[in-house]
Amino acid sequence: MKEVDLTTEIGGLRLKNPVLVASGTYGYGLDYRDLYDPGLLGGIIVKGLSLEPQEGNPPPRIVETPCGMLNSIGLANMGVKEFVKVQLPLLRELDTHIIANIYGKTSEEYQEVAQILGDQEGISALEVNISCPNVKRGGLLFGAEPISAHEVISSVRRVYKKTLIAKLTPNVTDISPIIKAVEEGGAEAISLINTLRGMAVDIHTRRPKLGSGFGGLSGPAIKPIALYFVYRAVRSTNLPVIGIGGIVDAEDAIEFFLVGAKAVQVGTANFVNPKAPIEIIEGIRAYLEYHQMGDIKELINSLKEC
Amino acid sequence: MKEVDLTTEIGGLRLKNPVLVASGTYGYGLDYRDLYDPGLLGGIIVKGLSLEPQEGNPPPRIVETPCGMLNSIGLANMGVKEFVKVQLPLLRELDTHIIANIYGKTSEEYQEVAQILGDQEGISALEVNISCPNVKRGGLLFGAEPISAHEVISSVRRVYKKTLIAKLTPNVTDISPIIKAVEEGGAEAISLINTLRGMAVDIHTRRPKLGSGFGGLSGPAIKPIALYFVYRAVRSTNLPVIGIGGIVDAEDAIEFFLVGAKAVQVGTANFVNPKAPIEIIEGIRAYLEYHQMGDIKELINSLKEC
Amino acid sequence: MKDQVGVVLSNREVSRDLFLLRLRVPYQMRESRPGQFVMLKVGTSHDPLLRRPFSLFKVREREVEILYKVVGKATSMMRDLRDGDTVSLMGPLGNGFQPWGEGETPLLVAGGIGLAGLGLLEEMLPEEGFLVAGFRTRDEAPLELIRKRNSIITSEDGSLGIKGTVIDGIEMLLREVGKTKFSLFACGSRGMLKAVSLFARSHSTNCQLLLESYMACGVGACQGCVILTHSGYKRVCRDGPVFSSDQIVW
Amino acid sequence: MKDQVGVVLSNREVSRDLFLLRLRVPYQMRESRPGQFVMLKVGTSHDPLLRRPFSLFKVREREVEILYKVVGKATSMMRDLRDGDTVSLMGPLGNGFQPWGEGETPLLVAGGIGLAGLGLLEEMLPEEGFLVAGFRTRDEAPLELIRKRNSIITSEDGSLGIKGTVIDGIEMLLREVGKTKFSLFACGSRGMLKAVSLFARSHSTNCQLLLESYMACGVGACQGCVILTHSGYKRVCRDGPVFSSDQIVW
Ligand SMILES: Cc1cc2nc3c(=O)[nH]c(=O)nc-3n(C[C@H](O)[C@H](O)[C@H](O)COP(=O)(O)OP(=O)(O)OC[C@H]3O[C@@H](n4cnc5c(N)ncnc54)[C@H](O)[C@@H]3O)c2cc1C
Ligand SMILES: Cc1cc2nc3c(=O)[nH]c(=O)nc-3n(C[C@H](O)[C@H](O)[C@H](O)COP(=O)(O)OP(=O)(O)OC[C@H]3O[C@@H](n4cnc5c(N)ncnc54)[C@H](O)[C@@H]3O)c2cc1C
Ligand SMILES: Cc1cc2nc3c(=O)[nH]c(=O)nc-3n(C[C@H](O)[C@H](O)[C@H](O)COP(=O)(O)O)c2cc1C
Ligand SMILES: Cc1cc2nc3c(=O)[nH]c(=O)nc-3n(C[C@H](O)[C@H](O)[C@H](O)COP(=O)(O)O)c2cc1C
Ligand code: FES
Ligand code: FES
Repeated sequence: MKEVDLTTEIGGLRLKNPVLVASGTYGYGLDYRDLYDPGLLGGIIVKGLSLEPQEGNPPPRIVETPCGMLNSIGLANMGVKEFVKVQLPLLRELDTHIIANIYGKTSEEYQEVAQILGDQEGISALEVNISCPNVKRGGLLFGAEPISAHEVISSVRRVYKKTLIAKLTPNVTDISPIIKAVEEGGAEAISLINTLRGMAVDIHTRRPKLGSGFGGLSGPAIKPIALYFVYRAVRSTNLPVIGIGGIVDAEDAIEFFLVGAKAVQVGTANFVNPKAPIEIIEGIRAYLEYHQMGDIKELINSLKEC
Repeated sequence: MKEVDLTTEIGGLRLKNPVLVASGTYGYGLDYRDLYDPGLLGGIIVKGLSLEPQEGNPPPRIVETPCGMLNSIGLANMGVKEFVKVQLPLLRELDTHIIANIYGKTSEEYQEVAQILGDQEGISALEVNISCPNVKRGGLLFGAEPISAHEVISSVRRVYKKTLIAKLTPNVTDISPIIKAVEEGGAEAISLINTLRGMAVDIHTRRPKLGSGFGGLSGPAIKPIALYFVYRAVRSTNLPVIGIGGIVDAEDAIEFFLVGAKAVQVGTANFVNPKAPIEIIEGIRAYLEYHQMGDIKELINSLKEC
Repeated sequence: MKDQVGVVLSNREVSRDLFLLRLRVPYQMRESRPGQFVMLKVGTSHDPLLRRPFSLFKVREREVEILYKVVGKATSMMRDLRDGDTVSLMGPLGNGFQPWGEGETPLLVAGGIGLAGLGLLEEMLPEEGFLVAGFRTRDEAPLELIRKRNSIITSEDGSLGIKGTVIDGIEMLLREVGKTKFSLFACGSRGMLKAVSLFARSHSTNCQLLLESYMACGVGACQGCVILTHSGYKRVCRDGPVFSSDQIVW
Repeated sequence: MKDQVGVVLSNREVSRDLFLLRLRVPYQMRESRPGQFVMLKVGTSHDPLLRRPFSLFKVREREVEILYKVVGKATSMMRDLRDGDTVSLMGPLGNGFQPWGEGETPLLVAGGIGLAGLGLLEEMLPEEGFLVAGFRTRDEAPLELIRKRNSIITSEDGSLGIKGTVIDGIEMLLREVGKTKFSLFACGSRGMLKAVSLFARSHSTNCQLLLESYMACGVGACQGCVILTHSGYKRVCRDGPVFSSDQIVW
């Protein structure tokens, strides 16, 4: 039998398979190297990078919730310059695409980070995280309003020539105007969802369980919400959509392909089962073979509506 | 020792304890009668009532998800007139407050339902569900925008004199303007959250698992999100806030009180453990005694911020 | 209806993926009627979250038997139950079967795990009552649980009894016993129940079906488990799970 | 580091709420260093979701021992493990203890379940090494697991050994053995570790602490488990779990 074709395209980017690992859950790409070759992945999205190194939020930064977890890492990272100097050379050795997730406190900061990365060999695309609070607008999310979403993406677009992915937040009333805004701003693809706002309280100390009070919810708990957003997104844009949220196994991933995702990202599942992304690739292959599809493109967006 | 005071006030309504059962998860109030006396509850919120009986959505209407469930009941109900004739007389026998949850396809319909119920003895308050799609505005939620939220609540307020609770959706970018709108519209209290939009797909049939395609997510999975919304709501209004979402035990309920909820509703947990509301009442009592609080008011909003 | 804690007395495989779970319960469940079910919950984890419906297969005083097939999350957890473990069960629930009429001969029709829903009824069968039980293959048939007398077994691959479906079994029975006024009681997959319904209609035979559906509450509170009938949507848990076959819209 | 499936050989209570879990693993873990840990997952349910960190208490060839205290969801599930059950464990992880210096006498200090983190180190103790183990009450002490020689046991209520905390135990030891240059290795609650740190500072003694924190990944990928040190936030899982006591900001 002919080998199943798992390649998929995200804007100008051609992935050998549609399974990526999500930003913030895979460090700078090498933490799981002992368990399998990260080069087997469709792509690696590294931890969100900012212009300057960030210490991040006070601990505790994670708390488990039913079938999910809240995190308030606060985008702790080594900064883009250190990343380029120390980590990127190691990542270039891997036989897969490295995608940098970036964020800034202002659109100028986003632009500067993008500029630095644009000059680097070994970075195939940027994923712009506009799902984090911004300082200028009083802590609101850039990605929560079309205007600010457009502002960030277009300022990055001006300086960055390769594939540009806008990562969107589910904490909005309606995702379509946001998608329209980033599309007009020059995004070639969108990825969603980032985490949902959440909190947990310790009834013994009577304090929030997270050091910073609130956090972002991820994991299997949010999968139905993520799937809905991806379904909506696919139907409101022609841009390729990357599905994220609560994916732990091949069945989950296939649900996202059915509603139209061109690729998926595995996040929290890496913590539970580090080999999940590899098992998902194998599971997708097996599903396609079983259903006699030679190409994942036959699966993508093949949902039968009711 | 003096008995702990569990009474709480929601607008003009005085509840003997702060544990209610959520609309749609407790039928018309009598389905769990074999297991305990529903009169022990702080209050019963009956299934959402509309002007005319509703058949509801095609099955399947429920599907389990990780630590949660999606439902697409479609507000199937017997209609307000049948309710008043057949169910209400039975409910009057119970030693607790009966709160009617209502909805309509237009604000006029809401008003008519409210009018009918306003004349009835035995209904202590209305909970107005503005978290369901409306026909006029192309299937958007009344509760998703301040203007439409205000419209519905004020039209109900015009004809209904007793306690009016606005039930809000979490599917919004920012809850504060919605709260402001319903407050100006005449709501005396708010309850939140209703379910989050979600979907699930059967990878074998390649169809949505729910007959109507989408549904609302409830259960423990959504608790961190619900708690966050209640926290936000309490800090953006002086209206009493009723907390809903994923509460299964006393610890969960206490988290909601700590962030400022004056009462809570137990929904999906009724399906898993029908005696949950009673166990929660007992658990709250035990917690207060252990911490030597004589009154639940000492607990409410006593979170120590970081 | 009660919500009680059952203690596992035994839990053993009776045919491929089919298990018989025996529970000791604090309150007797003698009032249970054939066709009724319980909502069962294993463990305290919220995943899986909801209780699952299971027919009462056998009930004696403070002992309950459930015959179940391992198909997913909850039933896999049930398979791992060991003696002394506890489960929570709420019931009996639902309306159960109506007795057969004067002059009618009861004929139970079980498709695979459908046997589980007919256990209590089978115990009440008179001498002249019949059972037709159909399986896909021999290894799916829990032979020890099938009455010895007046039973016809079918298998789709012919590895056991008559080769064919339960309909083939029923037709053979009709040929054998000749002119008898039967009353049908069927439980099994949706496809099998539809076939039995069509058969019943064409033979003008009374026919009751035990239907399945996804359930959340099991007591009629959530409107989640409805199926379409000629008088609109009906709740399987409260208005059923037993329906007269001519009510169902297929 | 490997991710492997461990088969339960035994799982028994050694003192109140404290259990000793023995596992057979496919790959040997000889390379494990004292102070290292594994991320453990019981069952396939997503509730609880995350793996939990546990110190390697004992390791011999293809056998691993974990000493754990039942405190919540995951550890309650661990208590229910029976022989033949399987768990998933990833490790060894973390940096482990540095050996004591030339001319130093190792002194292990365990507060309650803190004993679990010192198991591998204890096996390497020379004749003249010491252990001070503190408990709240007698029934919390797993006496069978505590070395017979050169051990001092304290209990807060005086029901066992010296009445007091581990600090009282250390002070008594100092009085007894006189002028010795100790190197401290401590594991226990945050409060106890802080007290040991202060003691070490005031006595200019080297002191290494095995710290705890909530973890998600356990391998350094998520930045979730940080604690504050004098050189900023450090990941307990990757930069620790062992830290020199003078690094920690209390
Ligand atoms: C009134 C009633 C009585 C029942 N009696 C029995 C019985 O005696 N013995 C027995 O083995 N089973 C019985 N069932 C079916 C049983 O409830 C399901 O098999 C069980 O809920 C599956 O749980 P799970 O978590 O293992 O499967 P899941 O992981 O939830 O699902 C696994 C697969 O089974 C399918 N499935 C699950 N639940 C149902 C359902 N309710 N209806 C249709 N398909 C479903 C799913 O679509 C999926 O493909 C009964 C159902 C009803 C409604
Ligand atoms: C490096 C390391 C090694 C460890 N070694 C051991 C060991 O050998 N034996 C052992 O019994 N325990 C050990 N622990 C602690 C162990 O991981 C926790 O007790 C366990 O995760 C609790 O899981 P649970 O689901 O039962 O508790 P949960 O239900 O998650 O929580 C129950 C209670 O315990 C507290 N708690 C849970 N996890 C932690 C944590 N990581 N830090 C602080 N408080 C917590 C919670 O606040 C809560 O009050 C270690 C922790 C670390 C970081
Ligand atoms: C610990 C943690 C850290 C994260 N950090 C980032 C980040 O730096 N940038 C970003 O865009 N998303 C970040 N995310 C969000 C994930 O990339 C992903 O969108 C989200 O977790 C949902 O997917 P999941 O349910 O599979 O985890 C983080 C998530 C977690 C759990
Ligand atoms: C089966 C089902 C039916 C519901 N029907 C209604 C309804 O008629 N009106 C309404 O306002 N909310 C309805 N809800 C929402 C609940 O009242 C509640 O807001 C939501 O389920 C979150 O709480 P929970 O997580 O405790 O279930 C329904 C929820 C479920 C699960
Ligand atoms: S399962 Fe709730 S009404 Fe039937
Ligand atoms: S637990 Fe993820 S970095 Fe330590």
